[in-house]
Amino acid sequence: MLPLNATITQIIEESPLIRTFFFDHKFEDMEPGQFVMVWVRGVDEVPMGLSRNNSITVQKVGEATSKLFELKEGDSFGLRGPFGKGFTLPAKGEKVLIIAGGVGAAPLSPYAEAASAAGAEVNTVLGARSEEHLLFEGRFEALGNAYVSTDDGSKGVKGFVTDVLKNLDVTSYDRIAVCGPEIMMASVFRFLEEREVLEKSEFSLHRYFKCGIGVCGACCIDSSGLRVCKDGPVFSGTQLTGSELGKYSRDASGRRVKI
Amino acid sequence: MLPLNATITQIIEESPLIRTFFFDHKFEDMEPGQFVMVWVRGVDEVPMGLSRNNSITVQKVGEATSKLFELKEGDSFGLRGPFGKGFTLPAKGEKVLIIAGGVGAAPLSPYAEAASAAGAEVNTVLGARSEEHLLFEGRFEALGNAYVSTDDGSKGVKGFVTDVLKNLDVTSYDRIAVCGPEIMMASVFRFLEEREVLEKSEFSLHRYFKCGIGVCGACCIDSSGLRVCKDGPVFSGTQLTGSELGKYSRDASGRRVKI
Amino acid sequence: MYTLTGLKLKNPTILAAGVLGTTGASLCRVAREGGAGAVVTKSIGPAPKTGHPNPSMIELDCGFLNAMGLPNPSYPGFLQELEFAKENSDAPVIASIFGGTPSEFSEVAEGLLPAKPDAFELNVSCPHAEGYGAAIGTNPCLVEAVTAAVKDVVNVPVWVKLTPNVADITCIGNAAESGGADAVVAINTVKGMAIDIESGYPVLGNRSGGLSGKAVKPVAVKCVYDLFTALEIPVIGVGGVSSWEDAVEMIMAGAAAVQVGSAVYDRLDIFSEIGKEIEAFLKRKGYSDIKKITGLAHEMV
Amino acid sequence: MYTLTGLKLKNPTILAAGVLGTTGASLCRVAREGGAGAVVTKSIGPAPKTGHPNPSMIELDCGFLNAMGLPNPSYPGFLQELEFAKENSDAPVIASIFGGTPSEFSEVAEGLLPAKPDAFELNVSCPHAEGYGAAIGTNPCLVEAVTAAVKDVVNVPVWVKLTPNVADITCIGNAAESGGADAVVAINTVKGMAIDIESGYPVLGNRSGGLSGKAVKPVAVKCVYDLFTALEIPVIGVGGVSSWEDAVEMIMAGAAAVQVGSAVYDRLDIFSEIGKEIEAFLKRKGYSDIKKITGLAHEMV
Repeated sequence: MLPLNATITQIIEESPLIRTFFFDHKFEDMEPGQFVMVWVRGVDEVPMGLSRNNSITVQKVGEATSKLFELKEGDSFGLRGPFGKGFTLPAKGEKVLIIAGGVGAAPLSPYAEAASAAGAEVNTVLGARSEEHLLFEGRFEALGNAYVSTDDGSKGVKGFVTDVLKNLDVTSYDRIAVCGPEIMMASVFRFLEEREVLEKSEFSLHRYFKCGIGVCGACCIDSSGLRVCKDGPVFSGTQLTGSELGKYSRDASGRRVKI
Repeated sequence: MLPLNATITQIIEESPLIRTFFFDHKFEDMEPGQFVMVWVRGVDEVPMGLSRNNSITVQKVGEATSKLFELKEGDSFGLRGPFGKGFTLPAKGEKVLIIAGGVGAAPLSPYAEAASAAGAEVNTVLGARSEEHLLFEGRFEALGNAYVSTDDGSKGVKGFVTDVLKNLDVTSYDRIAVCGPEIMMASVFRFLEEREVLEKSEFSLHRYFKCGIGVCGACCIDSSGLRVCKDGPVFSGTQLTGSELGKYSRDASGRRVKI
Repeated sequence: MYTLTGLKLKNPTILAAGVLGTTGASLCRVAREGGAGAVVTKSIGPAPKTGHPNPSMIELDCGFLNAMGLPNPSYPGFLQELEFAKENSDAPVIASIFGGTPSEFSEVAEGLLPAKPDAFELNVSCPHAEGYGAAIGTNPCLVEAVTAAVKDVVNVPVWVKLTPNVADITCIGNAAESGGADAVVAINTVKGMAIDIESGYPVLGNRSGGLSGKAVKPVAVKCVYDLFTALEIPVIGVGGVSSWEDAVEMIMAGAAAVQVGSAVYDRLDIFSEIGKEIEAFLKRKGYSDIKKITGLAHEMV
Repeated sequence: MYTLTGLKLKNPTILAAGVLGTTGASLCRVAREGGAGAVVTKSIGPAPKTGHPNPSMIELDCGFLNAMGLPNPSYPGFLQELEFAKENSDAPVIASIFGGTPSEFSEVAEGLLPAKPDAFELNVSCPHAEGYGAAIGTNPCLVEAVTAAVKDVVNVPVWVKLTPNVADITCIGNAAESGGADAVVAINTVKGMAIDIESGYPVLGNRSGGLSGKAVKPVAVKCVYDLFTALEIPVIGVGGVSSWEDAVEMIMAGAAAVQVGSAVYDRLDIFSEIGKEIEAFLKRKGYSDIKKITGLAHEMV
């Protein structure tokens, strides 16, 4: 499919480095956790998790996102997707734990809402470097308990999300959904592995995407060879056992780069 | 569409020069009067009116049909279609006159049957050079009156179909469907024109086809520019008023050839 | 009204050569009922040709494959068709011609002049006719010579239709321009083939032929884009245009007008529809004129 | 078991270069889960390249358009991937390589030899990489020189992948054969482009790229057919193969085996499916061996 033309209808400044861009198209059939390829014309096309069926929530990290931050309401970008496999929805009555770090809250917020709508109990562990960087705290709080951690202690537990997890009974949850910086996800992975609840967990990975549609192979992870853009971006914890998660990723040329 | 592979299931010798080839595919949605492109592999591909939804009835006239006559049950040919516009089906209770000359009875026989099944009264004028060349007399007789003419008088009226028509009240019919050699159709056309019933009539034309699918334009008739393969092969009498019918056609190179 | 090499067109859509162009009546029908801004005839040569055996055109999953084999009644045989078209068409009629040598080209052009075609289109690009078409159109020297030869004998615009079956189409486009062409038309069909796996026979009577339709649109857009950069003369875009969006894409690549061929398979009035929808698009986007989007893709960097 | 230039393949399907070939693990997955008879790596060059900006691949109505830009970690960076593939794949692993000169080609080939690839495939056909790929592959002298240079330094089979973006692909195929190629692979992508009409921007980051998928199958079949006639060495068919019927068509045109690329988009196990269905087809039609249908279309006249 050629990129559709998405016109920005509203921009919300979520935190100093994070903005939500609402656009004039609703992906009614999106699975929470799926991503879109956002084409900032003349610059680059980058993958972004959908933060709602009509919004992306973006952290300014490079050339394409910087250019995106220059756009105003009424401006447009190209959009392809949704692509990939999202988080598995819980059954009614199940207990779901969301573990979100930084902008990782973006794809998890529609998942939390969909899980709650499906009749699951939703609790969230939300981490960020400081209070002002916490993303979508209100959306998670509206659904159930939201435990907060900040690196600097400006809100909630001082430390990392794992410092919150220590005080929760993670074995009591039916599903655990994780998204955040890779170092954070790697430590959550180890934590859940120790608690022997990996099989209940799902992680949303980031890797460098070229084609975004499962053909080129640039985003394959070791040692399964699974494609993050098509077989993921959401993988079960067991799929990631012994994987490159937290160890290395590959850059645009395919060279391994330590995490 | 690529040609489908049609295997001959039965061959019936209808007359010294005409054979029916049944094949192992039913065109359930065919309109009577539509044609198929019959690909005699390694030789040529020629248009043939469907004589049933699973048969073609072929007169040996050239290289492709001669080669077709060499095929036996179990052999196969390629088949594309059905293409074009067929005869208009009558409403229940309408009176239909079929005027068929020679192998022109082939596309008219399923039309007669469909018209009868639709609840119309079906009468037929069937002409041929002699009794042994009469095609599908039984099929027409089974539906209603079948008036026969033969050039040599070996059966029915000695003369042409117009000699039968003279004795019929053509104005009493709601629909008149005509197919046969062009000279015969031209004289029927003039006859019906004189009787002022052209608007009730439809004629199935033959022209040299190249593409068979309405693109190349080789089969366009003057002066409407209508394509025999796509806008036809069945045309209403009024569409043919002032046309090249009975005057000339074009050969494979596009040169006009007198009828 | 659009002006293209001096011709006045009611919209920027043109019937492509070899499509519904065998008879004068058919050309008129495309201009009137179809609403084409101009029509191009079947390619006419020096002598009658019956073309290749059938199947001569088949529909594929994506597009069409054809090998007609330049059937034509020769220029003397076609004169009456061209005259009919000229007398009855409300749109310019362009005569497509072919030959095996520069002198054959000029012979055919001169032979058709009595019927007063509005322009000539030189077929140096048909991919499946021994000694004609692409046999000439892959050789820049021959393309220049053929163009110059026709320019010498006619005083109407001369368009040259190019084949994409070359390593660099701009080199052939430059040759046409050097020969005096008033426009180039890109692209003719892409060499292709299909095989009937039940029998092993190639499906086309000529075994192989040329690919057209949706499949070749990206190829055509690229050729038009490159030619727009390389040439001064207008580029007429053709290849897989079957919607107004396709036409706009071709124009943004650099096409001054588009030709429509295989897409008449779906409907004849595609010409008027494209013309109307281009106008609506220009209006919606606030472009005052089609020229504002011609070659636009070159400016977007 | 099929034998192809001395390699043993469990079926005649091969993963095409540039598809799922960036990592050793991915190559193994295609061989095991996908069931490919052999796998070809991403094209590897002398120095790391990040490739073109995105979008680098888009799906069209018919097929795909891509311009990756030969991203690769260079041969030293790729050695560990190739080693992993060789150690863990149950199918032959062919290293696709590129360079700007014959000596770059042999440098890369030699650099990868420690990982013991089963064969090399020379990419002289990528249509959108300045100075590489088709920049070489449209010139018969360069193709012969590059092939000979690699043959000089390796003792495994060398395949040469050809571009269709030439006037006559057999002339390039002959050059590869003269240079000592053990097989040719046809075709790489066809030059193409798409424009976003809302903005006027070319969609690909590189502006233009190469067309693959269903759209190009008839082009590939024609190239394979012509190469089969012109060459003594095997022709490996690639371009738009997305079903067993496509594979059989390619084989009847003359392909000794087929490569599958874009079609992994639909499903990974297309390789085992094609392999299985070809066997079923041969059985149904009473052919004792795939060789009985290889080039069959040439005999049907």
